Amino acid sequence: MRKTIPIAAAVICGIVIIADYLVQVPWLHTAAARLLEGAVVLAGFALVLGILNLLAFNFRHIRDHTPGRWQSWIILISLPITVLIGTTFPGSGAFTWVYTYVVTPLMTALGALLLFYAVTVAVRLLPLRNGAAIILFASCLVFMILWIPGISSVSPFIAAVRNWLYALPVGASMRGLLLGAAIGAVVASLRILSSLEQPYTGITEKH
Amino acid sequence: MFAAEHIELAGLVCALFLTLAIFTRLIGDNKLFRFAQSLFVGVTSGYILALVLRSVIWPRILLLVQQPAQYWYYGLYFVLGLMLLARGLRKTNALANLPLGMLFGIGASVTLGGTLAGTLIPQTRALATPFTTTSLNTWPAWALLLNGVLVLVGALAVLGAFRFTLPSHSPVGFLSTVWSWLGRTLGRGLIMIILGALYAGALVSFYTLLVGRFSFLQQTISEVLGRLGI
Amino acid sequence: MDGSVDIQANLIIRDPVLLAVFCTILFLFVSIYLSPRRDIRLRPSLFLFDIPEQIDRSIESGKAITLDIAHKGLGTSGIVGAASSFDMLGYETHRVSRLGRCPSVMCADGIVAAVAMGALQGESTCTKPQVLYTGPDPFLAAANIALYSQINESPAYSYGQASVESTLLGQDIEMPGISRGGTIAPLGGLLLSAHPENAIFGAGYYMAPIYLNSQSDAQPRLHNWLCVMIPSAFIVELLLKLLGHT
Amino acid sequence: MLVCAKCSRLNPEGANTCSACGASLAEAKYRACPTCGTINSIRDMFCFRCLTLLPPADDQIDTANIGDSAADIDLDPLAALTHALPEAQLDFTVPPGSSRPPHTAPTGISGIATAISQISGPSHAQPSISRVAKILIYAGVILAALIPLLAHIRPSGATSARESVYGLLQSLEDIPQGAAVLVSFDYGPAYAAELDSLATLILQHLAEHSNKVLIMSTHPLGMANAERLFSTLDLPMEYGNNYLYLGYLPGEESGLRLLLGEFGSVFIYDFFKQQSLDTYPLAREIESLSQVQRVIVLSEDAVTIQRWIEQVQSPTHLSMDALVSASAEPYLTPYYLSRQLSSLTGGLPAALELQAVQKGTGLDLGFSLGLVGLTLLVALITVVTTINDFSKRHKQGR
Repeated sequence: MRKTIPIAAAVICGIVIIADYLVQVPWLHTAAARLLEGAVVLAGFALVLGILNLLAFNFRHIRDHTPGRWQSWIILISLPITVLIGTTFPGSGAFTWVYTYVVTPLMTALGALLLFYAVTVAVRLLPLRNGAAIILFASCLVFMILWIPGISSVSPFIAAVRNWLYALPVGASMRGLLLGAAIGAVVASLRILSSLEQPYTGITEKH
Repeated sequence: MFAAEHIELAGLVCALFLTLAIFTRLIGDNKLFRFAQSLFVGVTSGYILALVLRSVIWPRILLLVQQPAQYWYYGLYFVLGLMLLARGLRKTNALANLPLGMLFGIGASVTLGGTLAGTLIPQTRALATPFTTTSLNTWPAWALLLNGVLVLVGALAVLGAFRFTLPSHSPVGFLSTVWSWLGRTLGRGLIMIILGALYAGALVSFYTLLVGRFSFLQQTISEVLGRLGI
Repeated sequence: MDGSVDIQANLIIRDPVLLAVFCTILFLFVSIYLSPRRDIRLRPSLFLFDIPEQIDRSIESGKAITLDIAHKGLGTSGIVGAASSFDMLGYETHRVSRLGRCPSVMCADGIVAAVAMGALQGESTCTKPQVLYTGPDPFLAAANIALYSQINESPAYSYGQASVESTLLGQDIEMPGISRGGTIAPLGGLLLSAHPENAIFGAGYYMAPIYLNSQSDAQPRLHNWLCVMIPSAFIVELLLKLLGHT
Repeated sequence: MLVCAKCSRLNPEGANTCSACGASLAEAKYRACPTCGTINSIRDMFCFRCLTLLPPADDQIDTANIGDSAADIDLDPLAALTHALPEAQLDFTVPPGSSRPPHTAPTGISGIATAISQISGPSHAQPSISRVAKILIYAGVILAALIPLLAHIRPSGATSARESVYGLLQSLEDIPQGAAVLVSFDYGPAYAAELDSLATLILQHLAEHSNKVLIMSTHPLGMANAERLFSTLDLPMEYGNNYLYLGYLPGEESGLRLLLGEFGSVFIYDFFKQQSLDTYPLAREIESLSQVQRVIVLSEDAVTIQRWIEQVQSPTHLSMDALVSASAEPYLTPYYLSRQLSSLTGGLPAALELQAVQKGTGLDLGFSLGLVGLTLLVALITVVTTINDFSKRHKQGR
């Protein structure tokens, strides 16, 4: 029972929705829409579960007197306060204030830091003895030049080169990559739908 | 009570402080950065949770309470949602299998349908487009044809680079060997070219973010100083 | 919507091509999985062949074993991609639990986190749930992973879908031995440059489990068949279009 | 130092059997770098981390490991870049009795080349040199990012833009006057610097053509972003009549698939005032995606656009414009080439060119100069590191 019902649920839900992709039947469409809405609501609950997990994780750190637990205190204090502001005064200025002056600067600054690391990793990748890294960096430099705003004004030739590069080497190989990934996704989905793979019932494979 | 402009000034100072705190990471790991990081995790998780509670769960609770006959299925979702939350405790662990099974079935079928209809079929069909279109643009017919052949070969070569079995010794084995060889040579080279293009794009993207932050710092510092009358 | 309407009259095929392709794939899937086992020689992959060894060595060196599974997200998008991570998780849990330890798992997706929790709670040796939810945004995940590594012992080995943002930031935090499989593709370049040791992406991500569990030879066979279908479909499409035009 | 394949102990070069378990070392696949102790593949010539030349592998070991299967192992699409193995970063405990050789100074050609090449090495190995290189790179990046703030050069004359900009303009012109447009703000505040300018240009265009704009987001922070952007713009639009915040749509793929139904059942309340959607004239007029003429998605990552194409564009065949971060543009090119996207525009460079083209003026070259600076920096790193690499190889050859 512990396994049968969830597997049945997965297979039935899967068949209803995939059938809705293929054929148009009103009652099937309604059923699929109900299921999808259920998935949206459950995704919300999954977030709640995740946040509870995060709180428990940090709570454990404080209880266990782990070094660096002051960071857990900050999370444990700031998280409920933000939730409280957001749920009790949803349209208020306070919630907007939190977004504008706390969330935005922190996130944007973290984003801006990435450039430093992204440039630094170039150093690490280069000293590989094969030609692959050389191709990668040559291509990177060419594309960076093509990104410069107004570069097309310099010569119509550059605009033509840019179009060609995007249409052929990038377009073609990206298409190959996308097709490969799509095949992988199709095979993996079919395995889940046919219940060959059922991670939701707990660990199944013993090695 | 504080005046609105004081609150805004406090916000600007706070934003300035937090931005600089994050940037101290460049010098090295330090307490200020860790403080900012913890605050980021706390506040952003809280923000997203509040948003989900407010815009996904709460409206549906209201509908269920107001019109239970019409929206009975929301009740079902909430029961399933609570079962999902049971995953947090070891004893009630198995209850979550049902909603998870449902989610996996839905997720896999949505991915399957979407990938087939949106990527696999249209992208494969697009491989044939250059061979059958004559009035695409100003290109001459032979160039269009050559372009089509090159795109086809390129795409198949990259696909060949992702083969996971060794060619067998069957009659089709020869074709398979050729394909693998194409993947190993041309395919890998093309992968490196797109990785270079993606890397360049990411550098440009992150560069924009950094420039944006610098101009924010410039504007905010001058504004804060201006308001304080310095 | 009236449930009593005549189904026959209302049944409309949305897209004949989609239906035909789906039926072909389904036929291939069923016939391959029902056919007898065959010997499949897998292509040697340094990264994938080494996973068991990596795990053993991490345990020997006394480091925590950490899996970082699922990309950012608040929904069902990560599920199919994460399915391959679950095989890795099952494998690792089993291997580690022989030594009385428990792997740590980080997830950026609540649904995936719930599955991982169940998986770890099912193992008798895992006393505490070792799953950390890292939040639905890549930056949030990055900050969370960083905090985790600062508070806890540093993770030694990680596998899964990762966003470039969290990979780059994670790299700066100098997590020893962090090594990740790529996402389905985005920004593979950066991922690769951050962790050139063993980035896998594209189709490779979905194929990783077969290197751990050789029970199923059908998955690579189906994969190959679908690969072959693409040039075949191209030829069919070309013929149809040419015939239609002339 | 050879790593025993059986018990992972380190054994001196040239040993035939493992000193701990007695297994044959001909099976060994890895060895430790004499300088920094990093574990490298036995086939590597240089240490992955510190670039020290590794002692030549014993012939016997070479054949045993490479042999016929060498070509097969290289079949991995990324094997070319994956010489260094994951163990490289694990802290291998050196068995008692075999001590790590003393640290030897690197013998690079020039100071800076060595410094830069050493940057990724373990910080405890050469902290001072590594720091110098890091400081140089960071200083270069900061300098490049300051150029746009300091330099403002605007040449006279019209600018010519990349093709994608003209494509976007054409695509926008094709939207009928007064038609309904769904705009999705799928980016968080982190990417606001990049996508806000494009979003502003789009919204201004839609306001000028009196289009009806429905705004939604599949990113948790996207709606707040849209609200902030609207508050800074002074658009002649009235909430509820000309534009409406539908709200945040979770569930990603499932959510987008759900969008094919009626808006009212997906977004129960609007985001701004938390009122039922029926209370707004715009929502009563446009109830579902079938009444929308155009979908414009602004996204920070490529996968979101891919999802939109798969779940929304392919069943409805709606025209869809993608405005993405620069990092996502190459990834989405196939969709543009296959006409699944009406237009594909990436990053701030495109936004700057679009602005210049619309106004018919010259382009502010500050950002261009900064990007030139960054390109030069990357090129410099590439050249210096490659020269250093080659010189080491040359020395080894001698």
